[in-house]
Amino acid sequence: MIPLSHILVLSAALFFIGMYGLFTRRNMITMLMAVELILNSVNINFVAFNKYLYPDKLDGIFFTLFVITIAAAEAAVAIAIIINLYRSHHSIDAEDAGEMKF
Amino acid sequence: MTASQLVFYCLATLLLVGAVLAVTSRKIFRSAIWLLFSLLCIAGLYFWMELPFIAAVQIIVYVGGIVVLIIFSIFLTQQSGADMLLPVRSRQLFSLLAVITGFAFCASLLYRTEWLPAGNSALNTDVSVIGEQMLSTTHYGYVLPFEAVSMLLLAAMVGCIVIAMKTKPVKENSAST
Amino acid sequence: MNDFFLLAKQELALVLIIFLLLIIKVGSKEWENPRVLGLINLLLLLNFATGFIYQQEGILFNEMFHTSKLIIIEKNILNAGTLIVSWLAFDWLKQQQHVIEFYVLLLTTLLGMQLMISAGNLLMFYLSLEMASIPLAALANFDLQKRQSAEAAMKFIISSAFSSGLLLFGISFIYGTTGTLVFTELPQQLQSTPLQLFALVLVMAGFAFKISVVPFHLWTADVYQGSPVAVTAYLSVVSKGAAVFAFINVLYTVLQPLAASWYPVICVLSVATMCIGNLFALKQTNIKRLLAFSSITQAGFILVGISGSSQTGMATVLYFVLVYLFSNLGIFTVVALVSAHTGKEEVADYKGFYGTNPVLSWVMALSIFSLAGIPPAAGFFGKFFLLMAGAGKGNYVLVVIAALNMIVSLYYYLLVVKTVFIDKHAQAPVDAIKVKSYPALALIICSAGVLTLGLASQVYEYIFSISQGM
Amino acid sequence: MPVLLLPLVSFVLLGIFGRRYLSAAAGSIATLAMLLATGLAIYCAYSYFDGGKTAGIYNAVIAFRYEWLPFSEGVSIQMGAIIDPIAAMMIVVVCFISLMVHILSLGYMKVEGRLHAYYAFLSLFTFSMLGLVLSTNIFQLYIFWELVGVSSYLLIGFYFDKPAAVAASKKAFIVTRFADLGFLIGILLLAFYTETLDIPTLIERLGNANTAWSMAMAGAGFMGISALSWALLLLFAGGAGKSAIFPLHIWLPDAMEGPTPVSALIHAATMVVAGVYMVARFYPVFSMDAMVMDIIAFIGAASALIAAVIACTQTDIKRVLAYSTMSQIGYMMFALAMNGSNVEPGLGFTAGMFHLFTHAFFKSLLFLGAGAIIHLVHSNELQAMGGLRKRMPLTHAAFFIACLAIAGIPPLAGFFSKEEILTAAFNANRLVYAVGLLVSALTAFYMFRLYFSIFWAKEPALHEGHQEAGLLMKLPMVLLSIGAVIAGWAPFARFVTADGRPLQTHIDLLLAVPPVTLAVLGIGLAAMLYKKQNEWPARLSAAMGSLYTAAYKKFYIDEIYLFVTKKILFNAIGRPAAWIDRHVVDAAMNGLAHTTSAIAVRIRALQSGKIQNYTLYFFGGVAILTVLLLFVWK
Amino acid sequence: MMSLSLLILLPVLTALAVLCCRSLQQIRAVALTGASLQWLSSIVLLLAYWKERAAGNQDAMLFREGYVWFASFNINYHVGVDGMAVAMVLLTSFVVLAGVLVSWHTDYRPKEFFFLLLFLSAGAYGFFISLDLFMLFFFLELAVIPKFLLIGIWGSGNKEYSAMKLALMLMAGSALVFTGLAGLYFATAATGRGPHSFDLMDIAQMQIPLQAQLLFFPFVFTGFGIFSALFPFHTWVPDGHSSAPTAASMFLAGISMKLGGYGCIRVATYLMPDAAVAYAPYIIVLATIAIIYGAFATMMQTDLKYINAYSSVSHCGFVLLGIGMLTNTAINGAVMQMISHGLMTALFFAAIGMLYQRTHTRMLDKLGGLLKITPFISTVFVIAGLCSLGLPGLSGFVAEMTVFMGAWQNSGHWYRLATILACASIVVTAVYILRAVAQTVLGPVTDPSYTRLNDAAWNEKMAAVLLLAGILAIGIIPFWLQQLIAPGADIIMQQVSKAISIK
Repeated sequence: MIPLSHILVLSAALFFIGMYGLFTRRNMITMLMAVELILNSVNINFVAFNKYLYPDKLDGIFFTLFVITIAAAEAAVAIAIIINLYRSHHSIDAEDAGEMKF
Repeated sequence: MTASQLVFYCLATLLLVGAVLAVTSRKIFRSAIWLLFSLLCIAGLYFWMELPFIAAVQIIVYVGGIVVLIIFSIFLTQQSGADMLLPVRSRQLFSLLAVITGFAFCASLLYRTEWLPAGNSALNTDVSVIGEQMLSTTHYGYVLPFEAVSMLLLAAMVGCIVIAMKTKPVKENSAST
Repeated sequence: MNDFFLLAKQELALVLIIFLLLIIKVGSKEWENPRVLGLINLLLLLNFATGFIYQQEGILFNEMFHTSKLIIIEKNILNAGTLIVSWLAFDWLKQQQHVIEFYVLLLTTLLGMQLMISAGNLLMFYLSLEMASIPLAALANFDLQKRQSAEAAMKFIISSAFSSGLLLFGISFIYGTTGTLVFTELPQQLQSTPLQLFALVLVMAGFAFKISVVPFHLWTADVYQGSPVAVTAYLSVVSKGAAVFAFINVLYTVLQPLAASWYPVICVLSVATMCIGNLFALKQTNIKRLLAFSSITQAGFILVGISGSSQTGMATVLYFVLVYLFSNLGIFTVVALVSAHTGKEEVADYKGFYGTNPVLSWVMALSIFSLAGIPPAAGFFGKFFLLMAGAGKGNYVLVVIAALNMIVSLYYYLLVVKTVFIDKHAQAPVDAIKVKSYPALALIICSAGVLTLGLASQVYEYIFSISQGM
Repeated sequence: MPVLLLPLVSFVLLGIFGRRYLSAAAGSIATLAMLLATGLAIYCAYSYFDGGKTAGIYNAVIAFRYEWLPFSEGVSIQMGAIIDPIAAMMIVVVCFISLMVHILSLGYMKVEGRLHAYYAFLSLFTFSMLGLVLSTNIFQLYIFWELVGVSSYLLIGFYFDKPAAVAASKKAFIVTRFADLGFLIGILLLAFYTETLDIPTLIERLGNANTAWSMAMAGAGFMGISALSWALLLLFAGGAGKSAIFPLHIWLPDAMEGPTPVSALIHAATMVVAGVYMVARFYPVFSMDAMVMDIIAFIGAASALIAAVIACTQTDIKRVLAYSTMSQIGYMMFALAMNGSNVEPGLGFTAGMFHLFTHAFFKSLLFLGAGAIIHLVHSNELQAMGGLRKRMPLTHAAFFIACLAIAGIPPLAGFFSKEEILTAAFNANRLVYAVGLLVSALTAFYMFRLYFSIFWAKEPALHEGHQEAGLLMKLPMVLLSIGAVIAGWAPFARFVTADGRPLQTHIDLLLAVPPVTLAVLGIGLAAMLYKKQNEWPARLSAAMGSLYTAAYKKFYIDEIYLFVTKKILFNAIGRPAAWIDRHVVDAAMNGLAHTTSAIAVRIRALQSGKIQNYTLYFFGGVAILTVLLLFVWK
Repeated sequence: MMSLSLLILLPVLTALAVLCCRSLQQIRAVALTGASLQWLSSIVLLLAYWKERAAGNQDAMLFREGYVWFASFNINYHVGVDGMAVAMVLLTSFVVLAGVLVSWHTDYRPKEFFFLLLFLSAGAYGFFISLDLFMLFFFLELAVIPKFLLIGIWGSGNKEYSAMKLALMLMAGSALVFTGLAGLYFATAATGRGPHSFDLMDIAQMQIPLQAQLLFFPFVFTGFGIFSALFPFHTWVPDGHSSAPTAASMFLAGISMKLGGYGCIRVATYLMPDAAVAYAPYIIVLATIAIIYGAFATMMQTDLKYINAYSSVSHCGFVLLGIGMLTNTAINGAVMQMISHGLMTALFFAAIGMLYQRTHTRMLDKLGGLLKITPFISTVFVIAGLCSLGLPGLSGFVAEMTVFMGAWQNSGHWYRLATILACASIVVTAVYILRAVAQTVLGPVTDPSYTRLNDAAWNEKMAAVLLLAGILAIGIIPFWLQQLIAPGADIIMQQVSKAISIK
């Protein structure tokens, strides 16, 4: 059996990869993709905890289900916003959307 | 190394490779495909953990929904298959530093943590069980979050439509799909 | 289950309103904006009124939802805020195409906030938090033609997603180390292990994001500036207030075992927030952006109160949010009116404002004084009590820093007052604005609130009587 | 009591209603009030000297006393009136001279504007001077002391559109104020040790070296000088300021910018002797401290000499008189200090007071005369005068009498008092005596230099239209001339003595010879030099060289003062203080604001507008908090 | 029986009434009526106070009224007066009435002007009669912002800078006061009503732990000190005063600075006597510096308002010196100096304002010879100056002498030095006052256009006479004021002497 910590480290790795993507990708859609990676890593966590440590209840499983749903909603709204932004800015480069500052 | 372990490590490797490629590839389409690939790997992971329902949801929602959405939006916003712009150098540096130390810290923390003793009972993940609990108001019932999430989805949809609606002159729109 | 309808009355009312709005949207094409708005304001008033019936404690849905007098008051404050925002945005909304959608989104976030305050479970908490954020991003984008609005929405949704990612990461560790998501069970399982502390930081960061605490505040100014005034007002008052309520509830109950750990964090965050917020506010020229930083600073003060960890702490925080709501919305009413009538949002545009709009100027001044903590405005009492709550813990360094920050904040508040009352406009100042119906109501209510909430001690005393410490 | 009140009422009346309603009648009202006051004062003095004696001693009578401002247990300011021989003498002098000046002013000031203010100030001055004289309480003394100062200020600056007058009034006030500082601190010292401010009590407690208070005060010390000496020296400094004793005299010559009647009243006869009066008032205490007495004697003598020397060189008639006043006051001052072992104790005191009394008459007469002359020639300079004896015979006569009196020629008033002083000095301190003799000679010289320069020198020119002033100006001169002649015959020592017991005095002929001889010599010299216009004065002054220049320049004391005030106070302290306030203290406050503002600008980069930076900072915040929580605060 | 709340209510109601007025005449009438009523009621208060005292009422505070306000903090609405407070109330009413009279011809936004002025007076009254520290603080802060607006809107010169500086520095003062009060609050023992207390009379009965006193006294004292121009936090004074409109200057220097002094006595010294004893040397040093340095700085000023402002720094130094000296007489003197300086400086500012209004300059070198043209104003100016330099018969002398006498009762060498230096300042005062007087009202007329100027109008005369009456009432018959203040000072000194005897 794989120890729990390996799965957790895997998810942590995924989390930080997602974070790296979020920090560095200039294209907003790819930033969104990075966010999805982050959320997925958390899902892995929940599932793993539930499976390994607390199998008597389904808390983690349900949490995962709701996170997935919310991720979908979030992605939808984010994409709508990005599309709208593209209309006004003609670019989805995050560097270009920095009019408001200081 | 058992087969199960082998499968896990293979999946893990593929997942990480896919994820890294997804966040580093210069071509946006490839990036999306690598994301799809990693998400599938995660679904595989769920299968590996004997949670087929979650895996199914993962595939349906992510692969069938979100990634498709993303690809659509790429079509909408990307003129050509040109390379994406390189990240700002300094930020890339800092990010790398942050991410690596963060990961190292997190991993060491996780390794050092002593977890509570595992429960004995096996995880029951029948769809029926999940479904029943999802709509139950009694013990371990999740009807309230379920309703809440449905309101959220509704609002999100309304929001999406208002925002993404292309033309202004169309005054009334079937907002409540 | 019998009292389900009564305990969750505020949420149910909101859901009903949302559906009613959707039905109107689908069913009718002829409704004019003012008519719709009239109906909506009436409904919101009714919704607000529901908060005053059947103030009982109770638990629903297997501890996913719990309520008490305190929570009902908190929700009432949020409802009142939403109502006033709805009034003050009247002139702007009249010109909009998507009024009903606006309200659907707005009320969904309100519903999310109410569920968040009532949440008794981390899942429910997370869910309602998202519910309170995602539609807000859409709302931020509601000025569809404005570039800044889109940018604001983008910044908000990405920050929000990132923050919820971190929050979730934290929650997952809490779940992993405790095995439960239920608030009432969590305290027994929290033992300050390193992982739990890490999780604590992540969870607090999530809250801090919503309250816009430094260094998690960076989205605030941009989003406030880019969003429509109504949304900015809503963000700065209702959304922030809800997060504060949820935060203090969680800190004082669920995270109580970790108090020794979060107390210094709160102090550090508080100092950073006050100082940075003030420093940034000093140089702002856009009134909404200025108010954004001012609201950041106010969040710092709120943290001082939270650090009090006592019944006084909770009562003062609630009270302060209430006061802050009236004060801030007072300014926003004026800003919204000016913005809706002239589209001007720079501080410099307000030069000579007093000459043309004396009443609006006085309301604005009054609200600003309240924000700055100048008597007899209620803000004075709010600030005084907050800092007293902080001082009750014996941390006078924090109190001194807070007190000094009040001076800095006074500077930029007075700059606004100076612009309005003293400066002369080079060309033409803003024309006299005819204030009618709902915005007028908002002005009256806000001014009355600012003037009476402090002097009439009953409000605070009531809040104190239903608050509880750690 | 009414003596005090009448001038006060007059002041209030004129001060408030003067401008609108009473400007025409101002002079009459004030003079009438003064006339009544003088009558009352004489009556008061008469009845006091007539019936105030118990067991052969004139005891102080306290007419009334009110609590005015209590400070602490036992220490309080009381307002009251004390009558004892010196006070009785002084009220008569003050009232009489004041009346004379009032009368003179009726004529002299006829053409001036703002007469109501003038008379109001005169009344205020008289009131304050009387209050000063009658003080029962050392603080009351100080209060009226200050009031006298301010009325002097107001009167000197009466011609307020003349910059010189304004500057002079300012100078007078500030110099005396500076001296008053000493007075004040002296009072504080005395009050602290004796726990009283009441003058009789104070004298009772300190007039005897064996009381607990005396011993405490003599025991405590600072810089090797006992507290008592400090206190007395400081009091004396206050007196010196008001009485224009060297080196605090510099205001007096300038004060001559005021109207001449005012100079006669304040700067010749009354206010300037306040210092002498004050020392006399505390004579029992002063006499306890030999060192202080010596200092007073030497300073008094020095002042008398220096002033006399300067007076010989001045060309402004009023300034000569001013220096003469200063010289005479120095005389009085050192007289007070003459209580050596082989002299009857208190002779110096009596002599000093006597000289004060006589001096008041002839000096005010001189000023009145000078006033009449200036009124006629419209100039203060000796050059503009000369040969006036025919044009103003009465003035000429009066002036001559006064000069003789001041020169100490028997049998005029000055002779007797000066004689007494020199007798006391001869027995107490030969050095001072020598100075006294010298000054006596110099006095005779410069007074007659003045006299001859004014009334002789040139040939009388009758054709000019102006004639001597009217009756209102002549009357006081006549009255004062009579005073100057007969005042010396008053049996002064029977009434005014240090301890209230009559003192037997006699003119020691042997001792009277030298001063009179010297005076006559001085007169002769003056007559030789100045009776006719000739070369001698110029040659003489050339021969004296630098001494003459130094004396003419008043020994450069003004310049020293100017240096101290302008260079040190203004430039070395005031300017830096003002500069520091703006550029250091205030700049520090502003700097705080600027620093804040500068920081605000610096950290703007945080809010870069780039969403990815925001997330990075967000993560940084989490990292910092984690480090703090997990590692630092462990 | 006298209802003290009336003192707060009257100005507030008047201010609101002013807002409802329609015409300029109405505004003036209402403001004047209100200010006169305040004045009358303060006189009535004085009489009632005397009556009570004569009837043998020995309570520390008279006319007390108390209502629970914020029960959970044990904050009460609690007012009451002793002689000291009565004196301060009197001062306020005099200055406010004079201020209203002087501002009679304000025609730029008169409604707002009088509203703010009256509002300000409400703050001052409230501060002086509060017996609850929260209330006290409330009223202290209440009085800050109206000043900002008064200076900013109706001021002259670099008004915005000055207004901002004043507001911020005063706010800094009140921030410090707040910190001190909060600390004091938590150091108090439980009373019957709550775990801690804000009540002045209650706290006075308690023994605040020494540690707490030592920690919080500097906050409270410095905080109030800033209001009272404590060196080196006095820099708002010159700028603020010089830019303010006449009535605001009068109020600022006449009353506002007294809030600080009163607070230093009533709160800092009274409630934390041990710390007051411990910190007395520092206070004395700062006060002496303020006196001397202020006086010398004044000497170099060329703007009349700056002269008076800097001289206020110097004069308020006497107040702080009196407090630092901690003797009965000195405290008495400090309060008297507050009253005296309040009246005198208000008169001075009024006179300067009148001159400025006519000549449009306040620079010494541009003025001159005004005594001939505007005799009334010039005379008032001279009298104010003479009062400032401590002429007997006017109030300044009485107050300064009392301070000196009180200060001299401390016999240490350094105390002596401080006292002598303070005494020496009266010479410097004479220098700058006479300089100002000489250059302004005396001398030849510098500008021919001045000859057409009018003398004071009736309102200005009334204002001046009112203040003059106050100055003379103290200057000529000071014992009533001394007797009014002394019992209050005694009570404070009892606390202090307890502290000294414990040591």
